[in-house]
Amino acid sequence: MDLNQIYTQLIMEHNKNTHNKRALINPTLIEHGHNPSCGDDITLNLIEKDGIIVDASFTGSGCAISQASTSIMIDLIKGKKVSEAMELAEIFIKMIKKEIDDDSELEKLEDAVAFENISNMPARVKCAVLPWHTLEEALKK
Amino acid sequence: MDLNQIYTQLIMEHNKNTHNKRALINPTLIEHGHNPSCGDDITLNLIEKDGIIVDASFTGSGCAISQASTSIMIDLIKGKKVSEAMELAEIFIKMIKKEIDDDSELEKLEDAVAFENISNMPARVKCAVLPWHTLEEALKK
Amino acid sequence: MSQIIDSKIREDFPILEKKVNGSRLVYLDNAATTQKPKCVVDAISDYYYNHNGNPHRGAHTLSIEATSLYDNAKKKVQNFINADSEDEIVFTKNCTESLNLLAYSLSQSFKEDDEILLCISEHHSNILPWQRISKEKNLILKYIYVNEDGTIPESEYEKINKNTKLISIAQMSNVLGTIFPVKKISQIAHEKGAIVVIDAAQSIPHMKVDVKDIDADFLVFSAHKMLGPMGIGVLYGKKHLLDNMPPFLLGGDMIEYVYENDVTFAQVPYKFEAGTQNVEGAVGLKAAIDYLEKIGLQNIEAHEKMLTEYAVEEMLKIPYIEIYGPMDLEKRGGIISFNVKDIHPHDVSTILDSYGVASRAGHHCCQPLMRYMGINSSVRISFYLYNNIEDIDIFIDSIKNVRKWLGYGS
Amino acid sequence: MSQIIDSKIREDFPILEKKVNGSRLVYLDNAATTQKPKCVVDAISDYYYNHNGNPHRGAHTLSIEATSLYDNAKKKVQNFINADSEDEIVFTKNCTESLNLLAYSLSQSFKEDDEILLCISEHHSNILPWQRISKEKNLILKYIYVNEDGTIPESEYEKINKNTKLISIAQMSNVLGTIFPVKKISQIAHEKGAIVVIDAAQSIPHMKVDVKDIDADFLVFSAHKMLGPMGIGVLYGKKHLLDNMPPFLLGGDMIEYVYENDVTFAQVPYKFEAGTQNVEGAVGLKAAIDYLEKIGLQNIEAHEKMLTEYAVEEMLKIPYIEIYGPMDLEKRGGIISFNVKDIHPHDVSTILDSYGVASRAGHHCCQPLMRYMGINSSVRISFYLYNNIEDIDIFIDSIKNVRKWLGYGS
Ligand SMILES: Cc1ncc(COP(=O)(O)O)c(C=O)c1O
Ligand SMILES: Cc1ncc(COP(=O)(O)O)c(C=O)c1O
Repeated sequence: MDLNQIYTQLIMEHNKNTHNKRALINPTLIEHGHNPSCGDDITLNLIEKDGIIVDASFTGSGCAISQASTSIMIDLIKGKKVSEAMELAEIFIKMIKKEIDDDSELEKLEDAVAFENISNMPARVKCAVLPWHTLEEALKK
Repeated sequence: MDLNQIYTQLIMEHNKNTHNKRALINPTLIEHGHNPSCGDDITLNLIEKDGIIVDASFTGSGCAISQASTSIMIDLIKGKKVSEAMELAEIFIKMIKKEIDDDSELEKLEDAVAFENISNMPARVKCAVLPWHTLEEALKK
Repeated sequence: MSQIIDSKIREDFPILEKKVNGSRLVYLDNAATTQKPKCVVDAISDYYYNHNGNPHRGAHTLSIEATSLYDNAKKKVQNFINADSEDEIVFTKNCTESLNLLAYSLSQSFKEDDEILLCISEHHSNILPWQRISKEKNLILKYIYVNEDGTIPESEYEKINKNTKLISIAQMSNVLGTIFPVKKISQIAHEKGAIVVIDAAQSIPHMKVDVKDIDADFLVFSAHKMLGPMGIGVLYGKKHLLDNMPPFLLGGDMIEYVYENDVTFAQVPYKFEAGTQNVEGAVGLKAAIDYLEKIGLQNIEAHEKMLTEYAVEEMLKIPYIEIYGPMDLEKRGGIISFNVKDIHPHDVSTILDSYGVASRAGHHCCQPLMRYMGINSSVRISFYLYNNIEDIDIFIDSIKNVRKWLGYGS
Repeated sequence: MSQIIDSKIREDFPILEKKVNGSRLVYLDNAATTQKPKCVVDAISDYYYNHNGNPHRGAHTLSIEATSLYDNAKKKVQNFINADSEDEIVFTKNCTESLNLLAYSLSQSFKEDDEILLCISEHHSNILPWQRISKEKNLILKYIYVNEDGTIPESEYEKINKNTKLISIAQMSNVLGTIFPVKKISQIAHEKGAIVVIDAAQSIPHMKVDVKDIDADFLVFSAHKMLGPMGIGVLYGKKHLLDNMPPFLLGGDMIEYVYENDVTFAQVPYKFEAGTQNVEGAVGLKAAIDYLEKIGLQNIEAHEKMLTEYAVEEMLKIPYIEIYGPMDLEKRGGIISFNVKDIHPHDVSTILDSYGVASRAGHHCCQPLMRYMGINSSVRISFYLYNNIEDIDIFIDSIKNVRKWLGYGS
């Protein structure tokens, strides 16, 4: 295990930077996600308009991995169509399961590719995947 | 384990000979004894008069060890005082536990000494001891 | 006589070298527990010397390794029985705990006068838990009775009716050796809307068992009867059924949130696995299944059938032996219960042991069956892949001496 | 610094040679599970290669040997905890099963409004079973709350009153490390007529526990936390109390007579041991106790105290570390829970692991305590006889790097 592959500059920045960690006025979708075993606990707020995610934020607490993953996800999905966001969630989860060979798929994840190596750390996979699962739950409704 | 020490002539004879395996008319004490795990199941009938065991018999079924031990015990206690029978039971049980050093104690058991080697066969100890435990229960009442 | 499984595999089982009372060990008590190949014991040492940690709770290397070994064992069991998902596999401490878990958890949704149906030949472990919930919930406990030859008469299947809530039956009887038609039973039961529990304790070590093929709702067994270590058992359940059952044992690792007076439970299968799990046992069970699959379940079944046929043939030549169970050998596995005229089973076992032959005597945890058959107890021999013709020959020679020891002419 | 236990004993534990992420394994997760000395693993192999059989049911040599090994293990445990008789020792699969057994069996005689008293620092395994019976039987579940420093304030003992039916408490907290005054607690409880259950999961591996001295009515623990194998736990109970309790798991080997609709149970302790028991586990536990006694419980306790003092001293020098539990080190054992400012415990554990240091992060199966303390989770390190000063030094060096990895100045 190489810590440098896990705690990358990007993940560290998103962990400390709180621009996405805030309340949202009049969210249209609120979804709670949690990993009871580690205590990661986030609430995802989304404003969806005409099939577009126009704004997003989160509150809650958790480890650096879960916090950064949530923040990076929010940067990524803001302004995207709901269907695109759903596709990204699918790609992200497949990436973690090492089920993606096609690099062009991965490129769609932009900064979220930073979590590719988390699959080498089974104990932390749940943390990285948490916001994406929460997003899926929110958008399914 | 030497089978010759277990299935001795004496034990074989008592197992097959049924002179003590019979009903008893007007017994003063009836006691049921059993080893659920092997299925040994005996009923001990005693006629006690003025502190003397004047007659005894048993019914039931079980392995050669339990049947012979019961028959030998009955031969031994018939005509003995209740207190003597109790003492014999104690000696027998101690013998099986290998707690007796004193040979003169053992002599009191007469034929029942035949079971001395059963202590080398932990799985069969219960069979040999069954009638004696049953006797103790009967006489305690 | 040519054997299906080469006796060379006996070298994988160090205990078979043991001398018992000066003689070659002839281990014919496999229905009680089986011997372990080196690979199982090695898997245990390897686990403790290289990977031991408390699984599911830690972010450190050993804990992660233990978790992955535990999860791999589940996957192995899943594939072995052809379950849909590893989430359908719950590890318990033995088949008995699996059955207790089922009776407790299922009974929460049973109602007065619901019927529970068992076979008269069930092991106590598959009777007592149902007896208890029947008393607690006023359920009706019924039994299917077998023929003289240990098979189920057609008419008994009529006991499966609309009120039958659950039927629990051993796929192979540990006394009669009968292999019951569980596929047919589960088909009839499902038509009537009953839940089907298969006790595979005696079957799964010796033949291919496919939960989809027999359509079992639940299947239970113990590792120690299939070359695996003691202290670990399995409960298979269809996912949607497990999902709706409350947990049995409560404690660490099976929860989501715990409050002073409340709790929410984790997902299946975790909600059924309270406290520190037996990773060693899981690892050992996986090694055992790997070994069984290497030899091949079909070969094991065929090998035991050959041994059974030979043994029965030889035993039938001895006039004072009475054999129980199906005489149509197609209907039975490698278990033979019998009695020797005039001799109590315990004496038979003791005398056999003096020749190195390990057999079992008693009620075999099947008192209701014994009572139904009108006997107190029996002697039982049971085979496994490492037994061979020589074992049977020694057994036959020894059994011929039994009556002499107790002073009966042979 | 001179050590009480010579680091030479580390050679008895092959896993300690393991390199984790290129570094020496520093195993500080002993409160979760402990590593095994060779003698324990050897005892397991020896059992399977020379004596394996199903105990208590057979008249053949292997079964008799297995029975005697199983019984010897009970005697060993009896002497280890100073119980009156081996019949007071019940083997279970882990501490969690022991507690579930107790809650189920004892609750049969509990009545509405009876009070059950726990400490807020209990492990989920010592909360959930009592929570369940409290709901089922309308009992009142109460908690003793601890001081900031993890000790029990005098006033809390007033919660033990005439309505208190049972108090169940861990002798050592697996989070705070606090050693609670169980002797005093059982004295007060017995004055009020309450039953006392001691969860010795964390204490008995590390200090001499004498059931007579502390006057425990019941005592429970797991082998895997005291060098023994996984899959075996202990329930000690005073004989007259066990005698009057109904069995928990039902099945083979715990009965006298079984009828189609009825059953009579065997004597204590057998009535609590259903199905094939884990002889391997019993043998391994015995070997573990032999080893612990050879080293000496007093030495183990002193050694861990030394390590704890040294570790706390060094940790206190690091300004961004917050330590929980008693700072009066006389009141605690070798468990230290803490947090690193700004850093989530899981990240701490992951980073420590990259230096070969095995720690634990999370709620440690003590969510009510965490909530009471106002934290989500913590990091925990915990010591055992094979840890040494070098382990602590490596831990301290590593913990100093944690904040840097996440971009915080040190
Ligand atoms: C205080 C305490 N009680 C009970 C348990 C439960 O032990 P087990 O998981 O072995 O059943 C533990 C260990 O996790 C513990 O620390
Ligand atoms: C048919 C059957 N069911 C259940 C059991 C119980 O298995 P265990 O004792 O491993 O729990 C046995 C074995 O004794 C058995 O033969």
